Amino acid sequence: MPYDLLILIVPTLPLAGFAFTALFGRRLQARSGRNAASALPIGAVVVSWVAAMVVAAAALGRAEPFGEHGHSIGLWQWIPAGKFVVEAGFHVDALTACLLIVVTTIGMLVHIYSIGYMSHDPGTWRFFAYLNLFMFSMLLLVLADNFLVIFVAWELVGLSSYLLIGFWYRKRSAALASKKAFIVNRVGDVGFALGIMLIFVSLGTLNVQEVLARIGELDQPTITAIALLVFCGAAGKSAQFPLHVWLPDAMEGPTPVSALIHAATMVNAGVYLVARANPIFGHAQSAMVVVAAIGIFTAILAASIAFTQTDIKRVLAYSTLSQLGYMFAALGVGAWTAAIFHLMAHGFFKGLLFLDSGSVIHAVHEEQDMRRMGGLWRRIPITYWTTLIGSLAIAGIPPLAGFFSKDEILAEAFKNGFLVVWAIGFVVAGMTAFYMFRLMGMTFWGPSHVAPEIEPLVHESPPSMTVPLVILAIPTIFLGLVLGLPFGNSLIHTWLEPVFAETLAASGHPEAAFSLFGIDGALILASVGIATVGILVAWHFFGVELLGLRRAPRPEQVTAIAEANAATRFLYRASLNKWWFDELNDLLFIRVGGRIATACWWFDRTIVDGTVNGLGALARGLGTGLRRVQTGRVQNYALGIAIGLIVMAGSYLVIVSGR
Amino acid sequence: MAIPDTIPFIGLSWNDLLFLAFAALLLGSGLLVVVMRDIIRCGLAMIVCFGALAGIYVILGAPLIAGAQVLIYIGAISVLVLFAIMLTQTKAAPVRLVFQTQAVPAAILAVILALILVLVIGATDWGAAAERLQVGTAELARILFRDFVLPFEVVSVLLLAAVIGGIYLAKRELDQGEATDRG
Amino acid sequence: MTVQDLTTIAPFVAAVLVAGALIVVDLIVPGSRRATLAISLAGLAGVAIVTLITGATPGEAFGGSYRLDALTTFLDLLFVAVVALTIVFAKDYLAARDLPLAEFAAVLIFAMSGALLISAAADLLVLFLGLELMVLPGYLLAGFAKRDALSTEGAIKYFLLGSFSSAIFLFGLAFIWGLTGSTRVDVVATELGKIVAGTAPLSAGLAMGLAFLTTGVAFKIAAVPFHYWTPDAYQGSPTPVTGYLSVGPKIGAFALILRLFVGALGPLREDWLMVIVVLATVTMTLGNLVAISQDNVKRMLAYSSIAHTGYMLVGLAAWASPHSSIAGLEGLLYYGAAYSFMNLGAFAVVAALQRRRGVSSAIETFAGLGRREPALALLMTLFLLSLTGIPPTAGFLAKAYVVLAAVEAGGPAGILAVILVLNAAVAAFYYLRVVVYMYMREGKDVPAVEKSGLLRLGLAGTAILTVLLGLYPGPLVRVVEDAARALVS
Amino acid sequence: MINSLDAYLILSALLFCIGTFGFLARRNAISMLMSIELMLNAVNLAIVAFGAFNPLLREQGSIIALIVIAVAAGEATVGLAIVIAIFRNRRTPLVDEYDAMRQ
Amino acid sequence: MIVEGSSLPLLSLVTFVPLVGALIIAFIPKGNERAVRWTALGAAFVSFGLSLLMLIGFDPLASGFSYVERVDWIPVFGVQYKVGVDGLGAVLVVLTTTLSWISILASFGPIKERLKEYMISFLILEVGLIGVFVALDLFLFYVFWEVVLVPMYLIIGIWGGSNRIYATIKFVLYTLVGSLLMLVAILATAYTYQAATGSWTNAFDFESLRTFAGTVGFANGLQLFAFLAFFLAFAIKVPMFPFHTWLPDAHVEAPTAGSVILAAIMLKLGAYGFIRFALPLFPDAARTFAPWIIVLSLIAIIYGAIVALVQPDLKKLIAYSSVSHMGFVTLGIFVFQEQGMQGAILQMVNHGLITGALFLLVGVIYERTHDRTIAKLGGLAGRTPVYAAAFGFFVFASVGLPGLSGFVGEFLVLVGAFTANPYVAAVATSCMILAAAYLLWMFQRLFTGELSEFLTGLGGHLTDIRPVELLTLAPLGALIVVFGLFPGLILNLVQTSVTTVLESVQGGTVAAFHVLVR
Repeated sequence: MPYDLLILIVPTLPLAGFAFTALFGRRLQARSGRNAASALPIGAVVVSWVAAMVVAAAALGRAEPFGEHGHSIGLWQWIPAGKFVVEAGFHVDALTACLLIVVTTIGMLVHIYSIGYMSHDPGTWRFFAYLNLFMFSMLLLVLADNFLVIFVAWELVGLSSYLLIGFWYRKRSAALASKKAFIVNRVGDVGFALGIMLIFVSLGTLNVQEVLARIGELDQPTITAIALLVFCGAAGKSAQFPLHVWLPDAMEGPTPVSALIHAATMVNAGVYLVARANPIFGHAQSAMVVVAAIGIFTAILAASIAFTQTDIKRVLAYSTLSQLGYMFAALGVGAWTAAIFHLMAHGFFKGLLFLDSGSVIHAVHEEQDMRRMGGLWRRIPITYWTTLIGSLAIAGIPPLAGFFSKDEILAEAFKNGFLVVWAIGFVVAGMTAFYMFRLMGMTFWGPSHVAPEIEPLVHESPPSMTVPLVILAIPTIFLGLVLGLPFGNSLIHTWLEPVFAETLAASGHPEAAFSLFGIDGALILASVGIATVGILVAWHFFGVELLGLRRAPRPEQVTAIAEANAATRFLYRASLNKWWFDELNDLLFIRVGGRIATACWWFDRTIVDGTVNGLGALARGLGTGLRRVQTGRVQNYALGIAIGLIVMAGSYLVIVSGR
Repeated sequence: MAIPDTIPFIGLSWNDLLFLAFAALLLGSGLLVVVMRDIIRCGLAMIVCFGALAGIYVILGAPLIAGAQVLIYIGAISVLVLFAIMLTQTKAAPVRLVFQTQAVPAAILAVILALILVLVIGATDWGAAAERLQVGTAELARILFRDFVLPFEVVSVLLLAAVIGGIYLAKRELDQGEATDRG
Repeated sequence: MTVQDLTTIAPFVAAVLVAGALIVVDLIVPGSRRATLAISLAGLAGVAIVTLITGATPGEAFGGSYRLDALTTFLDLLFVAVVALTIVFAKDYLAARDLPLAEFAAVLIFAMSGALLISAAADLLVLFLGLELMVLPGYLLAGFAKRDALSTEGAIKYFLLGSFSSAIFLFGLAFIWGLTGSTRVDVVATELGKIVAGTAPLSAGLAMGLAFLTTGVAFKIAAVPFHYWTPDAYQGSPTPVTGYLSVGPKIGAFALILRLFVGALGPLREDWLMVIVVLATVTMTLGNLVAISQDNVKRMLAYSSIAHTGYMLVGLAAWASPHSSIAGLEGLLYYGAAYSFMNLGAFAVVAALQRRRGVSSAIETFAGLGRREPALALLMTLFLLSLTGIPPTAGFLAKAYVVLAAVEAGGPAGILAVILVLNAAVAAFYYLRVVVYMYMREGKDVPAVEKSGLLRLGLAGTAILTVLLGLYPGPLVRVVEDAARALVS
Repeated sequence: MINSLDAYLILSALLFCIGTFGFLARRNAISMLMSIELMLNAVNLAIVAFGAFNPLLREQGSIIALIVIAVAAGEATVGLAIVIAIFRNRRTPLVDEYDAMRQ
Repeated sequence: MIVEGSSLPLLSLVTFVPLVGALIIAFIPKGNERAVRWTALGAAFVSFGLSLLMLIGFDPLASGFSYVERVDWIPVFGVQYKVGVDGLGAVLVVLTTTLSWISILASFGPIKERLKEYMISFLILEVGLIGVFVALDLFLFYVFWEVVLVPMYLIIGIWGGSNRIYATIKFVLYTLVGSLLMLVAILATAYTYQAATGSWTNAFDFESLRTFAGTVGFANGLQLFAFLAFFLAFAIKVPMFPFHTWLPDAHVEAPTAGSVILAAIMLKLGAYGFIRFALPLFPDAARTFAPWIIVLSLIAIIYGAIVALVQPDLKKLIAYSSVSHMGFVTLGIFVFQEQGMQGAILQMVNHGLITGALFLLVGVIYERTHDRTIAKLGGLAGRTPVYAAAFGFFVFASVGLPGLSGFVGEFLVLVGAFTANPYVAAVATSCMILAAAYLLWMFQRLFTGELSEFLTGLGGHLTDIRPVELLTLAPLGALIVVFGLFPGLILNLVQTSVTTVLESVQGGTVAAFHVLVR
């Protein structure tokens, strides 16, 4: 019972914070300053974090009432429409707990970080209100035990994401990006919604536990359809190809938002959903293949784009895409636990990296172009070191978090026979290391390209920003060690075992124990090796001034390689232009779609309405024509009458003769 | 000298001859009424026409009607019409002023109507007696005042109404002048 | 002629006496509008009372040529009401133009006496005489503003064409009479029944007679294509006369149709049904279509009255259908009553506006009326809505009644029902156009017209009836039921 | 053949058509009025003829004809009054010039 | 008068209190505008209060109708004044009374010309609207149906925009064409009943007719004709593609409150008519035509949204969005599934609340700018933040954001559609994207970016939303949240109605649709 209350507190406090701040924050800020306005939302999130930690600890510890399979609490009957009954309720198990940890921790840190980051913005209250709304939505998403409630949360995170991306509403690009994010997400949501309908129509319930328990009753095509439709939603939220286009644009939002939503939490929702629905996917192997394929394709696609981007946040955004691709690949190959492991690890280190980038941007006065940075490592040391830690982690250098999770994914892919997935993943690992250190090189090392007027003003961020960086660096370093060890019986496996056990058993690919030796060892060596190669290549081209080791950047060599031949030229252009997806979408939806809409409107006015008006005009025309008969001359009238008489006589004769 | 029952050579009875003569006169003068230019002559032709009709009524054995025809039509209506003609115009009008532009279609229509009527009359069994019948005046009066009292009274009301209204309309007002509300 | 004869035709006699009294009084005290008004209204009240009293004992008179039944009483009361309202609405209008009220009222009441005769006629000759007695004064009334070029022009057109049609009608009567051997309606019906039953031949002459009769009657009710006189006569006539012409002679002619086509020619209804169906269709449709493009309200109402003729004919068709519906006749009668009041009301508003000389009935006159004359505008809106057939007005119920009958009858009448409602929608356009001018356009700033108490009373009466016949139709429905039953029994 | 109802009726029909033609073709109001009188006379001829040949209608025919004559007189009165009234306004008896109202 | 259950003719009071108000206003002397305003609001509020009383006493589990009152009207034809409500009627009556007083309140500021006539029109309009929802006699229903027309005609025509006359005449004519044919159908139905039972008694009585339809059933020919006639009338009112073009014009020209009532209540008349009359009385015809109506609904949903995308005028955009949203309602009705119909009813209410609020919001900006061209407005968020927030709230409600009421209705409709045919549901669901696209695009153009030149030119006139204006929106917003979280409040009320209607038409449609698709 106390846990029930705690569980309730977790999402409710942010909601209350949102409601209060949305209604009164403006006045409060005007009267008592921005700290007063942000105190409540931050406090709400902190308390929520505490509660979540307690709950998570209990759930992971399998304390009563959670046990192995988690604990459900019902709230109220949301929709009572005949057979269609939706009970709003929460369910907490190990998977939920893992997500709770990531969401509340990063969420809280981002809130704190934002105090400093948003200290110059007049809309602080609004920002915190939105953040709280997001926290509520995300927590609802992970807690909900009904697919429709999940869908609610799904859309609500979309809404908060929309609000936060478009936070600087005066910026046209921000407004466009927010709209794009929402709409692209909705594309995925359509699939998800249809999936939910199919679930209901097939099983008559939407309760997650019931559905997962009874999914086996259905026939194969239906399950596959459900799985693919649900994955459709997941792909939208987690920005998988071809719905990945919104995420890079979403970087128009304030950087804490990017860290929280577009790196650490919301974009993981898709991964969470698929993991949550693992029995469905477990029964639909063909859908799993699709998931794996899309995931790994996104991974390499995004990585290839990240190669050439110059906006620091965009590089990170593509990196996020790429890592999410990894996670889906993991889900697809049946590496469920590894996917969640990577989710958590990525949440922390990517959150860290984004906050770092925010700190950098802050330092160089809202400049995001890496070509106008360089040599910052001395000026903003805390940021620099934490970024370095994050980069090493994402590159998969042991013993940082990324190493454990990523290597586990690759290994599982290899061992489960998805060799292509492994091969691509392997390449992407190297690419990841390369573009991350390209980022490091351009930003922190090498000569400074900071605009001269800003140069003297570059400064380290205030403690409210740096403290979260340091805090986040801790799990980035130690998470892997804690959760990923000991090999063969790691903590994360122990935690999540009940969640995935049945699916794994059914799929025939039990998650093999990971060990340091044999094939596993070889794979570890290989991936660490490729990561190192990636780092070295980046080092070679983009210069390093680390611990006295100096190496000048060589942009001319980059250009030379890019222009080397048609193939490289094409690849370079493709990377630079993000494989022209924006152009394609622009063509399809703005130009062609716009034409269609305009044509429809024309049709509406000219044909549909034209018919209506035409009938009116016809009546008028007939009337005007017929009134000509009225000549005003009485003999004409008489003639008409006489004609009428003759016609009448004729008619009667015909009628009578017909008798 | 006895007049033969039938006209020699032609075989018509005298009555028939009379009928034909009156019929010719009737139609001829009728036509003149509608085709002559001078409207006064038209009026005179109308009197002839009415007279011819009275003759036919006599042949038909309805002398009372013939009398009424002479008295009312020739005595009253025609005179009225002639007065009206005098009042409204003095000289004959040229053809284009006499006839409508639609005179030709009018003629065609009239002919069609006539054809239809003639054919219909010929095709219809009117349930008539072969010989025409004579109606005595006394009998007529009896019927008039037995079965047709109401119509008889109504006619008087009708004439009264027509006269009152007619007088009002035709009466010349002191303050002459155009006044119109344009509808 | 017996005393009983006289008491039975008492309404007619009373009407003639009133008219006569008017003339006599006018001779004694010339030009006294007050006296004229008092006598005519009191006289009409008397006629109404007499009608009610005699109506209590139905019977026949003059050897069966006059038949007093529920239909007679209903129609007579309607005619009296119409004429009384016409006089009420005409008083100020005539006074403003120095036109004599006495002659007007006398002629009008003579016309009414003709209508009274029609409603009771059981004899073809009486029918014809009633008709002539009704329309001859009508010609005079149309030209009553004799110094007004339009009035006299309308009058002569009306007269010439009316006489033409009378001659045609009379020719038809002669044929029917010659073939059936009687002028008595019941005898004619019996004889025709024999023909239908096959015991007597159905001749071409009969068809010709029907054609001439139908043409003549169609002219009087202003059915297309015999309607040409209507717009000109209506536009030209002094507005109160137009109101009367659009109602009195039309209802009178429908009474004639009931007595002649339903009563005498009823057995042949299979033959004339299709003609009526076609007439109804083209009448509704053409009336409405042409009304759309009219810019003069009187002329527009003229065309609208043509359309209403078509609607009423639908009731007749419903009765004449193979699956005969007596509701058709009831609907026709109900329609007649509803139409009388709403149409008179509409013309009364026009007349009230034209009280000041020189005010035309062009639609621009109505611009901004909602601001200038809120009461008149509201009433006009009511009448127009009723003419459109929007509930809860008399016009709606009347249409519904006719449509119900048509639906009941099915077949061609059922199709007529659909045509009718589509026409009603078209009609909404031009009726509402007037409302548009009244409320949605700004007009010239003209001082408000004087409205006498009498006018107010008359308008209130028509308005109340227009609403009442829509909201509380029960009593009148019973009356028309009785009337229709009396007709066909 | 000649001395039969048909003959009289045909005569009546022809007169009626002559009247009709006159009514349709003449421009002068009084001419039109005269045409109408012709038509009414034609009808009367038919009525009298029916009375003369049909035993059933023997008595009625004449009376109806009489009444019709009276009605025609009334009509003529009214018509001429209107003609005179309009002539005062318009100074022309030509009906087709009375077209102030149309359409 | 026979009043079942209680001695108080509650429904008649709810219906005719506004009429009393209108009569009182008619006698308020000229110039006393305060009195006119408050009398109108008072009358609407009394009616609202009474309707709440009605709702409180309503038993959702009662079968048949509650608060029935019956008086003979035209006994000869069995026409009665008979009113009563079931759950569906009760919900819509309360929706009407709610939006009526809100609309009247919202008219306080903008209407300055001919206030008296305006308020009278508005109250009569309310009478007609409530009457339609309570009438249980087909004839009475038709009378109320038409009564609605006139005041709305005047409201658009007198207090409307520049092209108001065209719009209002189009509105009336369009509606009349449909409704008059419905009259023929009503009469034909009643006559058929009379012919079958031999008596006019109860021939127009809805309950008797429904029983007749359920037991004996109307002949096929009549069903087809009558259903088509009813369909035309209702489809025009809804409005369904391709009978929708009067709506954008009417909306654009109508004054704010007129648009509100038009969108919120008037469009519901058609959908209500389908559920109440067309389906139970002519079930066979309904099944026959259902596939085609579903197709039309789908076209309306998608096409309306697409056309809404490119509308330059704010009100037109919302009007087309109404076409799209109402497509969901008709879709929900004609899939003949429990969820579908419940969703449709919920969607009716939601659309009423949301679109009503959106029109109120448009009115707010129009009052300040006298322009509704989206292109000329821009960057409002900075100048009018509260307004922007309110607008945003309702825009997202309209987008169908879960948690707000719009979502539940839409989703239930989709579930119903999915049960009937997944492909239908798939097409309809794709509208989620389009709705987001046109609404968010509109929102973006209106509120984001720098303040537009046109708005800058207005200077101080461009003030943020006033408390009074917020007051009109607040109840709508609150209801949207409440119904979003507790849709059961409505769903439980209408459950019985839906079950009853569905029992009469159940079966057939799915198969029929498959035939069509093939």
